[in-house]
Order: sequence, then structure tokens, then C-alpha cells
Amino acid sequence: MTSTPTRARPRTVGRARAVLRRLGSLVLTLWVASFVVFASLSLVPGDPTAWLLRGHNPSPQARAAIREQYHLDEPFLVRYGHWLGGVLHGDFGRSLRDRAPVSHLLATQLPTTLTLVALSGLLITIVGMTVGAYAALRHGRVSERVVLLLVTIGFATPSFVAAIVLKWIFALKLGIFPTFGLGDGGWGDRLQHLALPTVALSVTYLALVTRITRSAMLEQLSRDHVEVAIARGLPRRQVIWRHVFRNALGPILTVSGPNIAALLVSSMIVEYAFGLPGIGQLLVSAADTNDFPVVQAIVLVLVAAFVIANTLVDLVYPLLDPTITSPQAAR
Amino acid sequence: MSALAEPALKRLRQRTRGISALSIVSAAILVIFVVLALASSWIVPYDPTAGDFTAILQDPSAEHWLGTDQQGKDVLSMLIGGAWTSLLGPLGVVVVSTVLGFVVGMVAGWRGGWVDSVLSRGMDILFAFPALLLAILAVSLFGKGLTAATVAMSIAYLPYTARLVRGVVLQERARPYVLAYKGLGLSDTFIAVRRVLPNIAPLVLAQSAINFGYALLDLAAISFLGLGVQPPEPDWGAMINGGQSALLAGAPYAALAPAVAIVIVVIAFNEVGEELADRIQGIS
Amino acid sequence: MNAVPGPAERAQAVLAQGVHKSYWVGPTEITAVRDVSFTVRPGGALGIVGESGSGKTTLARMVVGIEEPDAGTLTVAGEPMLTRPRGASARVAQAKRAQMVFQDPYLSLDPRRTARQSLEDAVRAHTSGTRADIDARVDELLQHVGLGEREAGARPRRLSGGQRQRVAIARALAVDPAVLVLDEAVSALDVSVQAQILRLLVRVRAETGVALLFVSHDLGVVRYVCDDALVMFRGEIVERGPVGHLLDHPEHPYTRLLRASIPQEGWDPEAIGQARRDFLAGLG
Amino acid sequence: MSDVLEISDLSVTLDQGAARPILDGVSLTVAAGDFVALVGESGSGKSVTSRAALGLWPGQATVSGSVRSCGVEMVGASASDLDRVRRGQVGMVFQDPRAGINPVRRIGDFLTEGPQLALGWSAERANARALELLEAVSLPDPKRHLRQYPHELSGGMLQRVMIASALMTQPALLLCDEATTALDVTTQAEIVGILTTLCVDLGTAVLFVTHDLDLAAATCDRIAVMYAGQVVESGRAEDLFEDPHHPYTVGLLDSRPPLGGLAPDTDLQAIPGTPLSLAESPAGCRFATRCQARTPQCETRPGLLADGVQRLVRCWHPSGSTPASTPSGARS
Repeated sequence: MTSTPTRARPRTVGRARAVLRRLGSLVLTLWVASFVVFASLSLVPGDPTAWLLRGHNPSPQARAAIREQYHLDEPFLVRYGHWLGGVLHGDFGRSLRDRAPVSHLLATQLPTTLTLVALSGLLITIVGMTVGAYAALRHGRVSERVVLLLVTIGFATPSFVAAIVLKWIFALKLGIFPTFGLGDGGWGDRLQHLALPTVALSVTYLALVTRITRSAMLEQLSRDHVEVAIARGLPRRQVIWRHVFRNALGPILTVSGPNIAALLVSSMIVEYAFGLPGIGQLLVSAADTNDFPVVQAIVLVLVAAFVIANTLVDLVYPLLDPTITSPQAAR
Repeated sequence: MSALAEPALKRLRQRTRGISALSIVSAAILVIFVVLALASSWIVPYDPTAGDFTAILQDPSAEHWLGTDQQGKDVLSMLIGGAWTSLLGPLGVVVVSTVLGFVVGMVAGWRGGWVDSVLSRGMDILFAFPALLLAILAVSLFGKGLTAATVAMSIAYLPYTARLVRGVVLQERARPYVLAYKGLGLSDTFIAVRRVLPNIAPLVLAQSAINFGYALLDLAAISFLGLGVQPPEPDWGAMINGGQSALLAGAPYAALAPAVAIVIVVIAFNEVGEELADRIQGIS
Repeated sequence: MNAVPGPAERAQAVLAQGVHKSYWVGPTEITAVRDVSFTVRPGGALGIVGESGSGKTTLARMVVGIEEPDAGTLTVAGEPMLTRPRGASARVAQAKRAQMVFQDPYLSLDPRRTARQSLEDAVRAHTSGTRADIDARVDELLQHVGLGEREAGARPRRLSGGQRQRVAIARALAVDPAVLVLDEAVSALDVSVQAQILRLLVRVRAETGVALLFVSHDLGVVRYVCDDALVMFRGEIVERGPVGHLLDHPEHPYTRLLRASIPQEGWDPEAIGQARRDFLAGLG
Repeated sequence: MSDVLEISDLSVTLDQGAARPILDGVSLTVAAGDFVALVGESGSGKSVTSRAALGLWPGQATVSGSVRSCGVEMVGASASDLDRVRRGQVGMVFQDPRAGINPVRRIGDFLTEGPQLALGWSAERANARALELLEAVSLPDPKRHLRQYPHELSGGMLQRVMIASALMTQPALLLCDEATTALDVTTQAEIVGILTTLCVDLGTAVLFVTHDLDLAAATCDRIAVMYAGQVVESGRAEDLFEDPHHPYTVGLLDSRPPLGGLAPDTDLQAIPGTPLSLAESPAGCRFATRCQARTPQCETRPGLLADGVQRLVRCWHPSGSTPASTPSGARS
């Protein structure tokens, strides 16, 4: 938006340093998170082998495989080192259910989740910002009230409630959209299968982004610099665009960013409700069937994705607000 | 008698002036749900855990106001019976996270320095774990049910309160009125606990009311995913999950009733929380 | 850092010798106060004049112990002022040496406490009298600063700016301090109200014998309130003297510039602007 | 000479939450090239009056009377009339440049966007004019400042940018709303100097809104003193200073501790009480509650009386040399 071709040198250096610091803190957070996820296994009482294998076939081979996978005969830190080394090389161990490599499961299921999250993110950003801006510009009118009412309801509607309501209306009453699975056809079929899940996943966050956009715009509308622009007879469209919406982007991003990142996690509810083969559904079924290596791997992947997404928001923020030079200060 | 009652009424009217009707309705709804939850075992028309295979998938009727599910369980009874577990979990999450968050935020903001750095760093790391994810990790470690999920969520919600409290404490601490208290020779503990805390408590309370709604949604999601409250114990999230097949079979009430209950309760909490926040801004 | 106070220090209400204070803003060190020395005799009134960034506020905050000097000696009634005095008796003793009235009347009072409650807090910290004694003292203070029953029972947001500053002055006087530090305490007030507060300050000084350290950018106001004044520019004292002499016969170019900048008969802003540019250019 | 601003009997009443109008029958004229000061304390309505010249009204208010800016009626004006006046004929300098200049846009954008977007100037023309004005307001390195963001400049520098931007189109009238209040005294002097020189050169008239009577007198030819939404006294600056007629003007002058010190055996005279809040609405004279010379007559509302040459005062018993003559506009 504001490209920065002519920036003084010290500022660039300061910004580069701030970016490095933010990336450093990202690495630290990821490292601690990996440790927490790994060490959580030590919280369970009793013999970890027996615990890991509860509900599975406790054959001697399986026991040996587990002890080897987790290096259970070695000291704790060495075990962690082995595990982390594996993770960094893309080796998340094997599922207890069918001995399939977890990385393989992730690779097949991740695209569905990412597609769902991307579609939802687009829907939320475009519709949320448009409707929020509309409501702000209709401040005090009936149309704003209507938007606010929808926002209040949408904000309290979790994705699983949205999912069953959508299923009920569209599948049962109208019979328009499919309600289960991804289909087996091409992209068109797949998108049709993703339509309801995308909407279900978006409802809460759509309400949130709408609300934030509205209040950020209203906040800017009350600012002195907007009055100055009006006092100079700037065309209204330009006042809104250059001074209200542009300035509201920063606050909108800070609040919406982390929430859109949270879609990665909420996605599991929708995948479960609509039987979509994403990693969220994989996580739920793994948790349901005591398949701990899979749970561990997916939790780690999702935490990493969530943290990276939040870091990106922090790094983008200074580009929207030149008064902020350090990404850390944006929070 | 009336002479005594009149000022009381007048006071009440003064106190409620400016409060939106929606917030009053919201507060009333919350009271009703809490009463239902507390009195559930006396007022449920049927045993919410016992099916009746002679009356499955019924539409609402005089006997079953909200119909029955695929096992013939009375939906209204399940709804009332499930109110208890559905509200108790979030209450635990909010109480624990608010109390701990208050302590952490207050200490970090008031003491500053390395104490603040360490605590803030810790909160940043907790932020990396979305509540739902931490709850699932806990459930897979300690077994399905509300307990593990509630404890995990209390931890996941902690940094939100802590960060809010730290922020306002930092702000208050630099205010001249606090500097004046210090200058008068009052002790730090007295100023922090007796003077600053009451000033920021309403703001945190408002946040807690809103957090209650979030926690309710997150815990209901865990039950919906089949990892929380296990049937036949009644719970709204579990009911929606269990009611899906009834829904597709043409009897939507088993799933829709708890869905509507969840939405209404969360709206009510959000409204009350926002009303509180508005009133606080009006005061200072 | 601070030497043992000798008799010379005891004789002064405020004694500053070679006081130095700097801050770190990122990687750069900014000197707020550089080698400042001055004294205020008991019951005296010293004005500190300067523009933003002159270090006058930092100096005021050091005198009341909100901040401590990096180097040099600063004693009030013979003792150094500490940011964290140890123990209740040390805090109370320090409070009795210096009190501050802040610039912004909107932030200097606790929003939740009435004028009377604010004064009670102050009185109670310094007397162990009965409830009646405390009430009597609070009444006396209220009367002293010209506040009536209605104002006494009102919370800050129901009071005007001038009334709030009266409460703040009464609160400071409650502990019977040796020195009253006023940091731009009248600059946020309307002219007609400002005159009321200035008259109050002069009267308070005459009646209680409290010494005043009056920080302001307004030369006319300083002349009315103070006996002596010093002019600060970029952290240093550039000129000092009896206030009348200082204003009528300024010697330092900056004092002259300041004196000339005030709108008055025969004011020539263009010439002043040129003089200002020349002066700043002369600093290099 | 024609008047660039002609306010007559302007009243503005908030639709909610106020017992009295925020402007109550204000009349004021500014002739072309004239410097007029509007002086008052907080809540006097001086800012509302100056904004009226641009057709900027407080939200949800009822407006009556007439405001003619450069001949265009602003009360109930059409959008195109408003735009015409705002886009070139009347400029405004606001109190706080830090808040008034969009923080996420460059200084250059701030200066040129008005003429470019509203008047269709070319970028070259707008840039050239911006550079010219930045030089005129004595900014040291105009080319560099054009590319900077507001937070990189000091308050005094930003106020110069604000002045430059208001003068881009060489307006007939410049409104300055407490334009130097937030600045240090030496900066204030320099900026007032720049402002007056530029406006004299351009032939721009100035309505100078301030709480500082001394500054008003030092800057302007005429002064109007406002209290609680009314003009209580107006006249030539010297006359008002040497011989104030309204008790409020007298009080204001006596409230200022003089730079040269008080005369022996005199003390500062404060006006008792506090400025009238919007919740108070006395029936008679607005100033009566704080006035030392109050009589029963003050229970009824005084009109704005001509009190000597070029002198108007709203008081039943004005002090000063000239006795009150016949009412000129005895409105209610």
C-alpha cells in the first residue's frame, strides 16, 4: 500500500533489526512449544509404553517398535533430541493404528485443511471488511442496526452450530449442497463440497472482522485528521478511502490477524462435522483412538502454523503504520 | 411502608438508567439458565439419560415439548440436565484463568523489570497454544471428559486476562493519582490492592463475562467432537453431535435445541460483558 | 551517591548540587538535567521556567522522589528523596518533606474516590487520631482551599478543573509538607480560574509557611507566585535571580528571547522568530 | 471593502444534553484582509463559531441565523456550495497538528491532496506550490520534508506544514483555531510571525481564535470576546485593552498576572466561580452569576449594544468612559 522506495538508511537498519528480533522470538517460541508437546508424554502416570499402547494391539513387536520410536530406554533429554531431530527432518514417527508414517498422513490430509482455511480466510476478509465498512458509513441508521444484530448472533454461533443448521437447511430442506466428504470429482465438485464447510467455519470470525472493521472505521471517522480532510473539501469518497479506511487497516489487521490464524485450529470442528479428510479430522480421530504420535505431530504442526501466522501479522503491521518501526511494538 | 419503598425504587431506577434493554434481558436469561441448571434434577420431566424406544424421533408434543431423539430420550430433559455441565466447565475456566491472570498481570505490571520480562515471555509462549488444541492434547493424555479439557483451557485463557491486567496496571501505575498516593507515603501493597485493583476490576470482570462465552463454545466444541462429556450424560455439545443423525432423519430438535441454547447464552454473556465495559468507560 | 547531610543542607528546604539525570531512548542517551544546582530556603518560593524539553519536569519529579538523580546531591529538608523509601516510617517522613501537585487535573485524582475520601486517605496516612480528629482535619483542609460540602462529596468527574486542582492542593497540604512542588499546576486551567488558584497558592504559602517550587512556562505567573526564579534550557540553568530582576533585566540571550516571545505591547513576532533562529543556530 | 465572513445572529443548539445553546445569537464580520480575534475560555463557543465559516457543525445540532463565507451562505448550504468554499476560499489551521495530519501519509500527500483531488491540479503544480509554501513557512529542508511522515517532525514544524497546507490555494480567509496554543512560547512567536507576514502578503483575512487576550491584541486589529455562546464585547484591540466595557473583559484582563509585575498595593483579581457549563441556562445575563456589578436588571437578557464607535457590548451597565447609547439590535 505505502511502498517505501526512499527510506533513510538508519531506519532500514532499525527495522531489519526489529524483524530479526521478532524472528528470533518466533524460533524460541517454537522451540519451547515443541518441548511442551514432547514433554507432555511424561505427565501421564505409569509406564509410557503401556500407556501409549492402550487400546491397541500389544504385541511384542509393537512394544519394541514403540520403545524404539520414542527411544524410551534412553535419558529424557536424549529422547527429546532424537524426537526433535526427527521432526526437523519431517519424521513424525508412525501411527499406532496402522504403523503408517505420520508425515505421510499429514501430507495427504493437509491440503484439504489449507484449502478450507484459505477459502474461509478470503470470505471473512472480503465480506467482513466490506460489511463492516458499510455499517460504519451508515452509522446511526437502520441498516447499521441490522448489521449489528447479525454480528451479535454470528459472533455467538460456533462453527458446529452453523454446521448443523446449514446441513439442515441446505441438505435436508433444499437439497442443494452436499454435506459429507470431499467428493471424488474435479475442482468444481470439490469446491461444491467445501461450500458449506467454508461458510460454517467463517460465521464467528466473519462477525468478528465485521465488528472490528466497523469500530475501527468509526474510531477513525472521529479523528481530527478526518475533520481536516473534510474541512478542505476533499471528495467524500477520497476522505473515506485515503483517511478512514486506510488508517483503519492497522487496527483491523491486529485484531483480525490472530483470529484468522485461529481458523487453522477451528477447522477441525468443521472437518469433523462434514466428514472432510483434513488434518483436523485426523487429530480428532487420533485423540479418539489413543493414537498419541499422531496427536503429538498434529498439535505441533498446528501450533507452528498458528505462531508463524501471528508472526506474519506482526511483520506486516509496520508496513501499514509508518509510526511503528518495531514489529514488537505492534502488539 | 411506601415511603420507605419509594427511595429504594428510585435508587433502583437510577442505577438501571442508561442500561440497554437488551442487557437487562440478557441478565435475566442468564439467571433463568443458572436456576434451571441448579434445579435440573427436580424439574426435568423425564430422566435425561433414559431412552424410551417406544417414542423415538418424535416431534414436539404435549408430552415431549421439544420432541425426542433417536433413542427416545426427552430433548427438553436433556437440555435442562445438560445446562449444569455446559455452564460449570466455562465457570471453572473463567474463575481459574481470571484469578491467576489477575495475579500474574498485577505482579508483572506493578513490579516491572525482570519479573515483568519473565512473566510476559511465559505468557507469549502460552499464547502459542490455542485453547482448543491444548484441550485436545490434554484429553488425549488424561482421557476424555470435562476435567482435563477444563484445566487445559484455564491455562490457555490465562494469558488473555494476564495481558489485559498488565496493560491497565502499567497505565494506572504511571497516572498522577497513583504517584500522589505514593508521595503520601502509602505502601505499595495498599495502593496496588486497595486503590488500583478496584479501579481496574470492573474492566477485567467485563472481559471475564465475554471469556465465559468463548469458554462455553470451546468446551461445547470438545464435547461435540466426542472428546468431552460422554453420552448418556447430558451435555449441549454432545447433544448436538448425537442429534446430527436425528437431524438428517428429519427430527431436528435434538440438535437444534441445544444449538439455540448455546447461541442465546453466549449472546447474553457478550451483552452483559459489553454493557459492563461501556459503563466503566463512562465512569473514568 | 548522597553525602551525609551537613548543617548547610538542613538549613535549606531544597538543596541541589550538581544534579544530573539522563534517559536511554533506544540506543541514544538523552540528558534531561545537566549539572543543576540551586537552593530553596524554608518558606521560600522558587520558580523554574523553561519550555518543553528543558528538563524542568524531570527536576520537579526528582525533588518529590518519583525519580532519583544519576549524580549530584539533592536533599529536601536535609534528607535525600528516594524512589523506594524502606519502611512505613521512612515513607511517611519523606512524604512530609515534599508533596507534588500535577499538571493534569483530570488524572491527578483517583476517579473512584470523592474529594473528601481522597483527603481522608492523605490525613489517615499521617495521623493516628480518632475518626472525629480526621474529620475535623479534612473539614479544615476543605475550607482552607475553598471547597464546600457539595464539592467534598463529589467524585472528580463531577468537579471542574479548578475544583480538582483545589482538591489536589488540599491533599498535598494534608501532610503539612516542607515543600510543595507544582508542575505546571495552573497551565491547564482557564485564565479566570487560574487566577483563583494562584491567589490560593500565595495565601497558602503565607499561612502555612510551606516552601514552593513552582514549575511553569508562564513568566507572568511565575513572577506573581515566586521570589526567585531560574531559567532552564536543554537541561541546564542558563540564568537565575530574583524574579523581578530576572524578568525586567534578562541577561542571557535565551531569557531575553523567552521574555520577548510573550505577547505584549509592541510585540514583533517576526523579529522574535529571527532572533530564535539565530539563537538556535548559534548553538550549533 | 467587502466582507469575507459575515455571521449574523447565528445560534446553534445541540439536540440533546444541553440546557443552553452552544451559540446564542452570534454576529461577527471579517472584512477582506482583516485580522480579527475571537477570544474566550473553554466552552465559550469560539471554536464552534470559527468552524461555522466552513459549514462544519457539531453533530446533531439545530442551526439558525446566517453565515456567509466569501458571499456563500453556509447555513443549509448545498454540497457543491460547501465544497466551493472549503476547496479554495477558506482555509483552516487546527489546534493540534499531530492529530490533524494523517499519521500514515507523507507530508507531501497532506499538502497536495487537497488541490490535486478536489481542484484537479497537476502533481507538478501542486508539488511546486507545496515547496514554495514550505519555504515560506521557514522549514529548513522542504524537499526532504515532503517525503517524511508526520511523526518524524516536531510539533512546531508540523504546525508550519498545517499553515502551508491551508494557504496552498491562497484563500480569502484563514481560520486559526488555537493554532499556537500547544506550542512553546518562543515557537509560538515565530509561527505567529510567519503566519501574519504570509497572510498580509497574500491578502488573506484571518479569524484568530484564542484564549489568550494578550496574543489576540498583539496579533489582530479587532477583538470579539465570547462568553457562554455569546459575543459579549467587541471592538478595536487597543480600545478593548485600554478601556474594557464588559465586566467579563475587565475580569479577564485583571486575571492575567502582568509580566512587569503588579502595581504596588494591588493584587490579582480573579473572576469568582467557573465558566458556565452547557447544563446551566440562566434566564438573564449569562455572566450575571460571576459578575461583581450584578443588579436586578441583569435578570433580563441584555442585547448587544453599540457602545461608542466600532464598539459593541452586551451588558446593562458597562463600565468605561463612553456611556451606553441606544440599543442597536435589541433582540429579545
